[in-house]
Amino acid sequence: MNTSDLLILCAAGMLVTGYLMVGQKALFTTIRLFGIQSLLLGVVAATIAVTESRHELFLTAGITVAMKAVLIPWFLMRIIDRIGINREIEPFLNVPVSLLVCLGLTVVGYRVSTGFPEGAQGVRHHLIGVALSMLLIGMFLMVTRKKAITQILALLTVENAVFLVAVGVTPGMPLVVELGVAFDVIVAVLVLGVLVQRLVARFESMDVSRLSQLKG
Amino acid sequence: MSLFKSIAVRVAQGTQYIKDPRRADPVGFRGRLAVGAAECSTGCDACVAACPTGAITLNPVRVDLGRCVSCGDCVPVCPSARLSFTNDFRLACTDRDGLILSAERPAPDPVKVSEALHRRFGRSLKLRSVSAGGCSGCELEVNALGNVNFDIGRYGIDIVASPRHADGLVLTGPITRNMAEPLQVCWDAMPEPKLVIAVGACAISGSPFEGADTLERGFLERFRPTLYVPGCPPHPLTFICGILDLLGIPS
Amino acid sequence: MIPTILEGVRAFGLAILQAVLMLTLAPLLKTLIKMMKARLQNRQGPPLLQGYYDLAKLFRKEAVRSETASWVFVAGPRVYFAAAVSATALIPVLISAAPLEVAGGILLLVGTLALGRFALATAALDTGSAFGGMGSSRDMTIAALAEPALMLGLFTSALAAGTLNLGALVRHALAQGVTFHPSDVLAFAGLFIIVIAETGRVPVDNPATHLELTMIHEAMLLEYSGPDLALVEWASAVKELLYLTLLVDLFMPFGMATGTAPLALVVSLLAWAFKVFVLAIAVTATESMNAKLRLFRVPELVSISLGLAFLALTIRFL
Amino acid sequence: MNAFLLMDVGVPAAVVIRLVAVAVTLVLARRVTASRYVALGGSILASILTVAVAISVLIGGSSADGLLFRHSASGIALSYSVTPLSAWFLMVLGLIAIPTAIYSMAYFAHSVAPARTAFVGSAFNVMLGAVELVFTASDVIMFLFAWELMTLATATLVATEHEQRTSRRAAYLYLVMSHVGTGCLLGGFLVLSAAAGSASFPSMLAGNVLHGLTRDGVFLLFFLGFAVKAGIVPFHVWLPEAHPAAPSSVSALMSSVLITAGVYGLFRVCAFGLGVPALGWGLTLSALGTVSAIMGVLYALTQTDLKRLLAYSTIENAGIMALGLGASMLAMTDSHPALATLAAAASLAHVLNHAVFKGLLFLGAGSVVMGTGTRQLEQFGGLLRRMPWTGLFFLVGSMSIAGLPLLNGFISEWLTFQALLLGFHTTPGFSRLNYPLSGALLALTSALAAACFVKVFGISFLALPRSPAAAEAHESPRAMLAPQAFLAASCVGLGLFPGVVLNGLSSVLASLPGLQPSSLMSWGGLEMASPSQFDHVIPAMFGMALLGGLLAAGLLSTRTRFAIRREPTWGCGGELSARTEYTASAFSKPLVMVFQAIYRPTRQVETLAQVSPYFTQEVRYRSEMEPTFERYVYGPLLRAVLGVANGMKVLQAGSLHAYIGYVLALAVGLMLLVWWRG
Repeated sequence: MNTSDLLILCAAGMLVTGYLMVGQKALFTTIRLFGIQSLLLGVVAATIAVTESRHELFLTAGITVAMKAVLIPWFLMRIIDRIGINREIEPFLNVPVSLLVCLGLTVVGYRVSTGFPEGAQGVRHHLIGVALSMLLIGMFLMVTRKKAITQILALLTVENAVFLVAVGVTPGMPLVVELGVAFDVIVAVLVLGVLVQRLVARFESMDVSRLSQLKG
Repeated sequence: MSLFKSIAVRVAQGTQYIKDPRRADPVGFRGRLAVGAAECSTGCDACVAACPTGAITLNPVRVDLGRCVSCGDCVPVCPSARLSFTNDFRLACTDRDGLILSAERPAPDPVKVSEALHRRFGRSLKLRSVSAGGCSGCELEVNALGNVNFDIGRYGIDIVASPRHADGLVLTGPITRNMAEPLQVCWDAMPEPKLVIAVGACAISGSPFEGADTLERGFLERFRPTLYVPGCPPHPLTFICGILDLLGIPS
Repeated sequence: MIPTILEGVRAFGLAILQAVLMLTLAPLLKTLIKMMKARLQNRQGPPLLQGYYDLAKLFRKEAVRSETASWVFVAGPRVYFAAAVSATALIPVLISAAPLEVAGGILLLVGTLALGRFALATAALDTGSAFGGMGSSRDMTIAALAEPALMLGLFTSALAAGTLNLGALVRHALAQGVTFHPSDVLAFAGLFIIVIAETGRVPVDNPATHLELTMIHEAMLLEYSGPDLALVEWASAVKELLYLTLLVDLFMPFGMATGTAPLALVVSLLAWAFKVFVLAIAVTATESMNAKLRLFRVPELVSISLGLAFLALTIRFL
Repeated sequence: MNAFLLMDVGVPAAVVIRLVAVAVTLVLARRVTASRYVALGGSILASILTVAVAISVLIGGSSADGLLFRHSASGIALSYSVTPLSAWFLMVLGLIAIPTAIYSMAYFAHSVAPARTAFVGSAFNVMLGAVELVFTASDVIMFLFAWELMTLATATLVATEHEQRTSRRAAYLYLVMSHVGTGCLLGGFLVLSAAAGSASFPSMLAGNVLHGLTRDGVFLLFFLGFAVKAGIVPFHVWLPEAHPAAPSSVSALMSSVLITAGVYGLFRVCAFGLGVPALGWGLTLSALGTVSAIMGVLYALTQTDLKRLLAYSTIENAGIMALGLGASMLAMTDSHPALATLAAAASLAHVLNHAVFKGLLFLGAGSVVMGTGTRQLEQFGGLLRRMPWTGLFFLVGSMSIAGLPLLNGFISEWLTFQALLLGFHTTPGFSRLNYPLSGALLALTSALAAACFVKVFGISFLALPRSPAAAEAHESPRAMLAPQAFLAASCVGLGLFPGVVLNGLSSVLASLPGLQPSSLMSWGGLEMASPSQFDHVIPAMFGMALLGGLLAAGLLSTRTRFAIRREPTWGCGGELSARTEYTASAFSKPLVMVFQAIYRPTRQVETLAQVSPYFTQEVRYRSEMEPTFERYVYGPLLRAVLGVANGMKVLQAGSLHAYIGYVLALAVGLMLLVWWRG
């Protein structure tokens, strides 16, 4: 199998991890899935770095893996350990239904991706398609899940999707921006992590829908 | 990820099953009750008095493993210290009288291989366990047969879910009145050829409950067990070695 | 095209040979998985030939049947066995042509397995035991849930090859040489889940359970003994081998012989054995690393596989 | 008599025979047996005639036309025309009607009150005659006349046991919905004939009459009208009420043949009468077809009333027919004649297959109801011992309806799958995605049907009798078994020799516009193949393999030296009784739980304990499904209609002057209109 197949495969793999995150209720597994997803993203970046000899992408891949596949999962798992909540108790939609919805979102994503100018077929078509689908699925995840951790993961999924397009389709962005983005992500996760802990301290649960009680 | 973790665990634990049950040495296991050669002081019946299940009879001193519940009360009371426990666990026997030990006959005679049984079940034996009013002691040990330590499955011996699938009936407990009929039903439900294995003192003799009118031990008169596994409860090794010897399975 | 007499005879000859091959190797596969599982649990596990020993013993034993059972109870295992065995004639194993491929393709294969299931599930209701009813109800439920995903997964591969006939499908794949399309991975993942479900493995069903209330497939067999039981056990083993072979045919047919040259056959036998072995390892890993799902969590699993199959279809054809 | 004579006088002769039979029956009404034999004998004779005509048309390929009756004064002529399409439906009708009539000879004697025999017998004839006329009518007037006649005859048969409230209600519901449907048809035909300037089908249904939005509107009217008869969801609510209420043999006819009147209409008018279908039409049909299939089987699964269950499964099969037709229409829209032909063939083949196995199952249900005196699955059990033959035939029917290979259910399922997959294969662009989706749903449907009929057969015929009624059940007389045997045999025959059916179809398909059967399939007697080597099946050949497997199993299982021993069922040492058996509702419980979003089951469990809550004396459990459509579709509709009616009351003042005033106002209004126009 050649590199384009590898790319498509990794992209599809990212999408599958997205599905599984929707299908999962155990937070630990969800985090692991996210780790795999980021790992695949790193592979994509590295592959492109090799094929198109854009060596700065190696750094990107390195950062991605280091942070999203290792650092952030570790941090989130630590939070879960501390607050001792490991299940998405009641999502707004039950799993089969939300998976079917995700199928619909995938179709939409692909449909849209055919409309893009840069190569509506081949690798890029799939990269864009996957990215858009993941974008939608991530948002869907944010909408339907209540636990703050899941929300963080959903946000990161969306971020991955954007990154996928940035790496795979655009000629690539300057290193500074990437570092900035990476830093933002870290900060975001940290902030949300703290938020989660406050939330648990305040409401003995990390159900985000409880936040509505905060309004004066 | 979990894959690697579990493999790591697996490696860390190493192999735990007992390589050769026949040569195992269960330290501290209260097994066979040995009868010493010394003379009894005249008129002493301390051990008989002490024994709760009437497993000991005098002149000469005989111990019936089929009754003995290994409580150990007889050992200290004997003035001439004739009785002592060893950790010998190969006590299974094919006939009831073989379980009666004395100074002349220190150990039950080893189970002899039955050719017919070897041909039929030597490579595959499925057991159905029936607890006929047992206290769950023996049942627990029967359960333990399948665990990581004893792993009886490696000899093609398994406990199965339905008597229709079974070749042998593992009988535990003294057979109370209410369990007599279900026991019979289970036996009838098993396809020929089949055998009974009596496990534990209660199953073999009714031991502490012997002669109680709440028991109905007619079943054992009708069908003689092929193997007696004494003990209260028996050590899984006793069971395994008994079966292996009976079916002539190398370990 | 109706085959001529000669072709017909040849086809049936091949079918018999292939059926015999599958029948011979199926118990081995079952025991192999059992053994690898035992090894993962720090146990030694049964000897590799245990499957054969058990079958041999069961065939020599008496058949005890329920008083309340009718001829349906007797017919059940036989039809189940016949369905599994004749289904083997519809898939290519060593040669890149299914012996009876003129007789039908994927749809017939699925239909035949459904026939076997129907027979066994009906027979299980015949004894009037609650366990039988429970098993048959659950088995039909899970089969019904698995059907759409199974079909979708099969269709993805079939439509890629432009035929529903497994023989033609494999030949198409071989002719193309080692091609790879990302959708294959997804379709494979989807179908693998279904195979797990259809062959009654953890996390859907637990083949080693002793507790009637947790049984699905086993609960239907509780009443069978001796030869009847042997037939069902053997047929289930064949069915499992069949499913794994199906996965091999659809996704990794490489090394399969195109003719009946002895050397090619040997190579293809080795290749097939190796690939099935790899899949068996995958099954073992799945069984050892997952806990059995509650019955009502199974739909989630199945819907995931449906999603995978659908995604494969999308990636492949859009 | 030779073919030409047959072609010329066949249909009128049949009609005459039926009329005579009805007349004689009513004359002999007092002499029950005689009237029964006359009615059913006449019906058999007529059916034989029509089947003969149908077959000769199918072979000849040219239609047999003629005039039934001409009123010279008004110039109204009732003409008939047996086109190949009508011939197909006629043949199916006869194929079921003849065995059913034979069956009824014994069945009516037993389970129709003597006083009503003559009435039921003549209604039986009228209904069949009406359906025949529906299939053969070639002008609007005759079609609508026959259509109404059919409805009325059926309604009377549904209300046979009119002292029961449920029967009356069922008949009423059926009448109301059919008339709404007929209203739609009337509207459609009015527009169509007005545009065509003629009332005869050939000119009306030439396909070039209407265009644009009117065409869509007319399609919608016709679709509504025919869908009601065909029992397509959401117009199905009358079906599960009406079919069970009628005597079983009549239910068999209704379920297997009457709904095909609706399907015939869909074919004749909606698909091939209005020109090349628009995209929306095909989508509507296939979507609603899929929904009907799923809904039908899901509701069938939970029924505990045998005949109701069969009725729901009829809805499922009607859905499958609609799905095939829809696929065919879609194919015609993007002009894939070969594909369209395949799909149409699938649908037509399913018409035949469904008629055969559903007829068989309903006749079997009739025998069971006659033998036990109840329709409740939970009351049956162990019937196989008491009614061995009925059981055997019922098993064949169940396996066939479950779409298992070597039986005819598999054939049409196979064809439908071919159509859907080829549809995906050949259709470009994004819209192709609906094919695999409906394919997956079809797979789900057939699997659920298998589960459903495992339940039906297992619960009613196997294990221990659940009630004294079942324990004293008695087998039906030969006259009732023979027809079932015939139908069961044709299930197997059609399953083994699918080519025969498809050959019979080829002339039908040739006669339909927009199809090209030549490029259809290479099919002989034994095999079926879809275009371009897509797939190919020879059931008989596989049957041999299956036999080989059975043989091997037999040989293997005789190697034990022990005789077979009978023992009580293993119940963990406990007593086995009918109360420990798995019940029908228990069987379908898991699926109810899985699909509870659709069923919305409500369940109440109350435990009665006296000593302590842990030692319960008695547990009462009741669970029921929410009648979704009745509640959420028809409830509001009904309320709306009643509301409007109430509003209209104002106009109905009750005084003569007011009414005359209305007339006056109307007249004035009309005149003003004329004045303003002129």
